[in-house]
Amino acid sequence: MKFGVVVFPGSNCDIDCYKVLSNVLKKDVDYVWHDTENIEKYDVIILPGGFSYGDYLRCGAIARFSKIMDSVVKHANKGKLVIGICNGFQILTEVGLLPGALIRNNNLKFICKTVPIRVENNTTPFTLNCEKGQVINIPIAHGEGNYFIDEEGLAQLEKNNQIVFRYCSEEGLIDEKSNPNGSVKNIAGICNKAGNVLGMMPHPERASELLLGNEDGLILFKSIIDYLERGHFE
Amino acid sequence: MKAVVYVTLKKGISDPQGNAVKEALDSLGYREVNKVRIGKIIELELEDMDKEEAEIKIKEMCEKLLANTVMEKYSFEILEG
Amino acid sequence: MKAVVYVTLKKGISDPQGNAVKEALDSLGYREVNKVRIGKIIELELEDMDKEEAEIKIKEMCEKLLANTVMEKYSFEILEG
Amino acid sequence: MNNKPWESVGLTREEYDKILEILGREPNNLELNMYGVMWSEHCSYKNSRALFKHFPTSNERVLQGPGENAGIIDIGDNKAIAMKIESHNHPSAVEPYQGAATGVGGIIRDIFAMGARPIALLNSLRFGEIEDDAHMRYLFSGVVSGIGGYGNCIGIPTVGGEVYFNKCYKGNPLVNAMCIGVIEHDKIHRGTAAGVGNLVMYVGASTGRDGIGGASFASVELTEETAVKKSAVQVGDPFMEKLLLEACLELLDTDYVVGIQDLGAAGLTSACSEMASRGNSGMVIDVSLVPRREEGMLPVEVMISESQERMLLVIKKGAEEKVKKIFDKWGLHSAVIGKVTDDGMLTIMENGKIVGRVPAKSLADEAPKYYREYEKPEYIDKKRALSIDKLKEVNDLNEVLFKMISSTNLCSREWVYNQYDYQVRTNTVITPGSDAAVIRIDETNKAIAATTDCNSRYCYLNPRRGARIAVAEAARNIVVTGGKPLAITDGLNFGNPEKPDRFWQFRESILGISEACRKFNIPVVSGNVSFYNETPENAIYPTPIIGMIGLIDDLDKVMTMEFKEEGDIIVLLGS
Ligand SMILES: Nc1ncnc2c1ncn2[C@@H]1O[C@H](COP(=O)(O)OP(=O)(O)O)[C@@H](O)[C@H]1O
Repeated sequence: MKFGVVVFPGSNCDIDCYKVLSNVLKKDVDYVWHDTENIEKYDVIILPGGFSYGDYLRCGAIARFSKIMDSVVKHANKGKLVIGICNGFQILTEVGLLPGALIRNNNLKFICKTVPIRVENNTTPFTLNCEKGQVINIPIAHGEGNYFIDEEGLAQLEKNNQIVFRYCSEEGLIDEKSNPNGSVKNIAGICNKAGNVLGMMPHPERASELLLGNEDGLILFKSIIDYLERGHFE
Repeated sequence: MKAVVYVTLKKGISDPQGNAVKEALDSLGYREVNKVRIGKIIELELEDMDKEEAEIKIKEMCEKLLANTVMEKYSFEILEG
Repeated sequence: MKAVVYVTLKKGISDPQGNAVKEALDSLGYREVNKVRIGKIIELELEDMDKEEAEIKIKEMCEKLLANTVMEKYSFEILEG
Repeated sequence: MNNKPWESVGLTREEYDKILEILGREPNNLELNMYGVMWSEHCSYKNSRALFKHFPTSNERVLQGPGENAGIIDIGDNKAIAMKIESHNHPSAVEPYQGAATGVGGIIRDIFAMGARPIALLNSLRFGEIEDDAHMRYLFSGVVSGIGGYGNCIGIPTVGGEVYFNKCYKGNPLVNAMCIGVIEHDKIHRGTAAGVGNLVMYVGASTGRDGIGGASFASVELTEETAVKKSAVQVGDPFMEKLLLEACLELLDTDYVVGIQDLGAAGLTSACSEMASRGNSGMVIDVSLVPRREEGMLPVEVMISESQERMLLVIKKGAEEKVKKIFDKWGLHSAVIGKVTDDGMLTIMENGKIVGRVPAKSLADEAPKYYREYEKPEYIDKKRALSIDKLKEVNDLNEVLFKMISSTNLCSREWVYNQYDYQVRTNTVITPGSDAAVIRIDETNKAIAATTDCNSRYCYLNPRRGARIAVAEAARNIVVTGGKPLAITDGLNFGNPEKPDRFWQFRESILGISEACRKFNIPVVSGNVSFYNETPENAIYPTPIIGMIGLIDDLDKVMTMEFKEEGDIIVLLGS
């Protein structure tokens, strides 16, 4: 089982993902430079958070043209796993692996804080250890995490069970008050139709050590590991 | 030659930045402003080429990179000279 | 009535965003682009008023809020109707 | 040239005479401008240097004291911490977002120029009252987004700081940024030019006309007139800086580099002369080889431009291709622009023709040093005459409590620090909102506590005691996290030093810091002075900001402030 964390110019959370996988979970993980074309040896590709290419123009708009992205698209189309966190999510929407777009937070400010999110779909490889409806606390840190999709697109997402996480209250209520950034329907993370590509704004890698306050995020990484070890769902 | 590309949010997409500017104008006493929308203006300096060719190229650049047509629309002008 | 304000960086002020887009266009093969500068376009919807009055008001808004003239310059157009 | 050439570059007649003496001739325009920027208060510390001797600057842990890009202090395990604070007050007053952002950018470069990886940022901010002042709110929110904008993008957590509001900062907000980096003992680099024939290399962003005169802008009072001196305001490019940071650290892992320095205040003039001066060498550079972004720039413009995100390197002869390869990998421009000589001169050429030539040391080290007059201000005795007995007894303590906790100076700072990414790189053990931030040091079981503190009202009423209190407060904030205070970097923000009452405040504050530091055995390893923080109406309160770090030897010993369990005993310590 091998993880690849892609490093774009301007990636910041590459090292954070790497540390969780190698130091905390003792897994085999590499940094993969953005101009790499052959990524066949990886089971999971992680597009980490940060500000690829400065996030100039639009977040992820320039990174999606990196050499590696063609291979990431192929990797995804083969059914292998891709997870985009924060900036990685933005890149996945720009490259078209996930629908919708991420726009400026509705309060126009960068927001860094830990928020509760509710697991809406526990049948993806990324969430199979979660209960449906489970609330986990995961930090967000973004200026442009306001998920937008038109009504038709939203209907598709709902129909195909593609909404994986939504911002909620501590008790798990989905309401306006617990929506930190204005996302449509409190959406915090979605997957593609096939379920093998996940994009999420919250940072599970920041919630993976008790020393740093919280390890709710580990459940995602452990789900992936269990999924790969078994090769299928239970 | 020069070209100017205008990228603005599609109708119906909320524009928090525009709203914030409207509020600010309001509090400065400019009550006569009803709505504000904010977009981008991208000025390109290009090698001289045929105008039609330029149009094709710039349209391509917009579709590929300069605008995200999920939420933005674009238009452009080519200024010769 | 409507007005459109264009706010761009003054000459000589570096434009990291424009540079990044230029590099990106380059690597997409658009070598014919020599320079990119990015600014803002601000669309205002206003109560109808005298054009001259509108000009004075908009100029004021630009000076006070819409542009920081330390590093930006502005221009605007008033579109009647 | 006009008949008072010194005026155009902000020097005095006497200073000009000194230049004549050094050169034995009239300086040309380029040379005169180089002296003008290097001998400005901002670069030369001509009004403050004489007092620095009071600071304790060494102990068994200090690996680098004041005088370099940053101070360095040992934390064991072959690791050390680089730290420095820097002000960006005037630029932030005219363009809050970019002013603050470029301030953060500058201090980060100071840290990685030593070879250290920046691991945390802090900041200390002062504004006028914001309740009824839209402009002040604009400055405040612009500065906060600017600090966040730069730090978040470059991926260095902003873990702490302070914000206070007082009308004395109305015309003169303070924006001080502090950066902490971690470095291995054998990887420490310095800004020095040595080895005749070694090459001078320029890397990073290209040079433009922006930022010309920044150093002198920081060395005058802020008036309507200076506010429009727009060239001193620039747009920061955190993305470029991130690339520069990664590329420089990769390069500093090799043995190609002899010296490295960021291009900050006074740009190439300062970096070239300081590096040559520290290396007891000389340097010749050709301005036509410097990457530019504007056409028709004169040698003088290239030499004093303060364009952001640039570094100067001295590398071993023959290594240029290998060095270039590293920068190419990160998509950065690099160019050999000159070489090291042994003649002690800084020689500037344009297309191979000499256009300026002055002793490097005269620019970097031989600026005049002033012992300013000082005199206790009149207000002090008046203010101190206040008698506590005359104050009205309050009846409703609840009301007072609510009033206090809802005041801008005591309310929660969440609005500020939630805009800063304080967790990136997953080492922030104690996040903002506590007394001091705590950052884990990778590959060790240790952590660093960090804080900035200063109560300028105390300093206004009694600068010496106020400064001591600031040091003590910082030390307490470190101690309560489980840390042992290690070192400070001081950000000294004052009014016009040429006025004796202001200089008295400055001198007293330095003495106060020094006394407290000696008492606690905490050395001052770096710092910054910002004078002329005044408008025609008023000067700021003396504001000597103390940035302090402490060491926590064992991660298990980190302590947080909240009450833990019902039944725990509460003890009040101290008097
Ligand atoms: N108040 C101070 N206390 C101690 N050292 C100081 C103080 N002010 C400046 N220094 C030291 O003087 C040197 C020059 O500072 P400065 O000009 O701010 O650095 P830079 O070259 O990065 O702008 C630095 O080494 C700095 O640490």
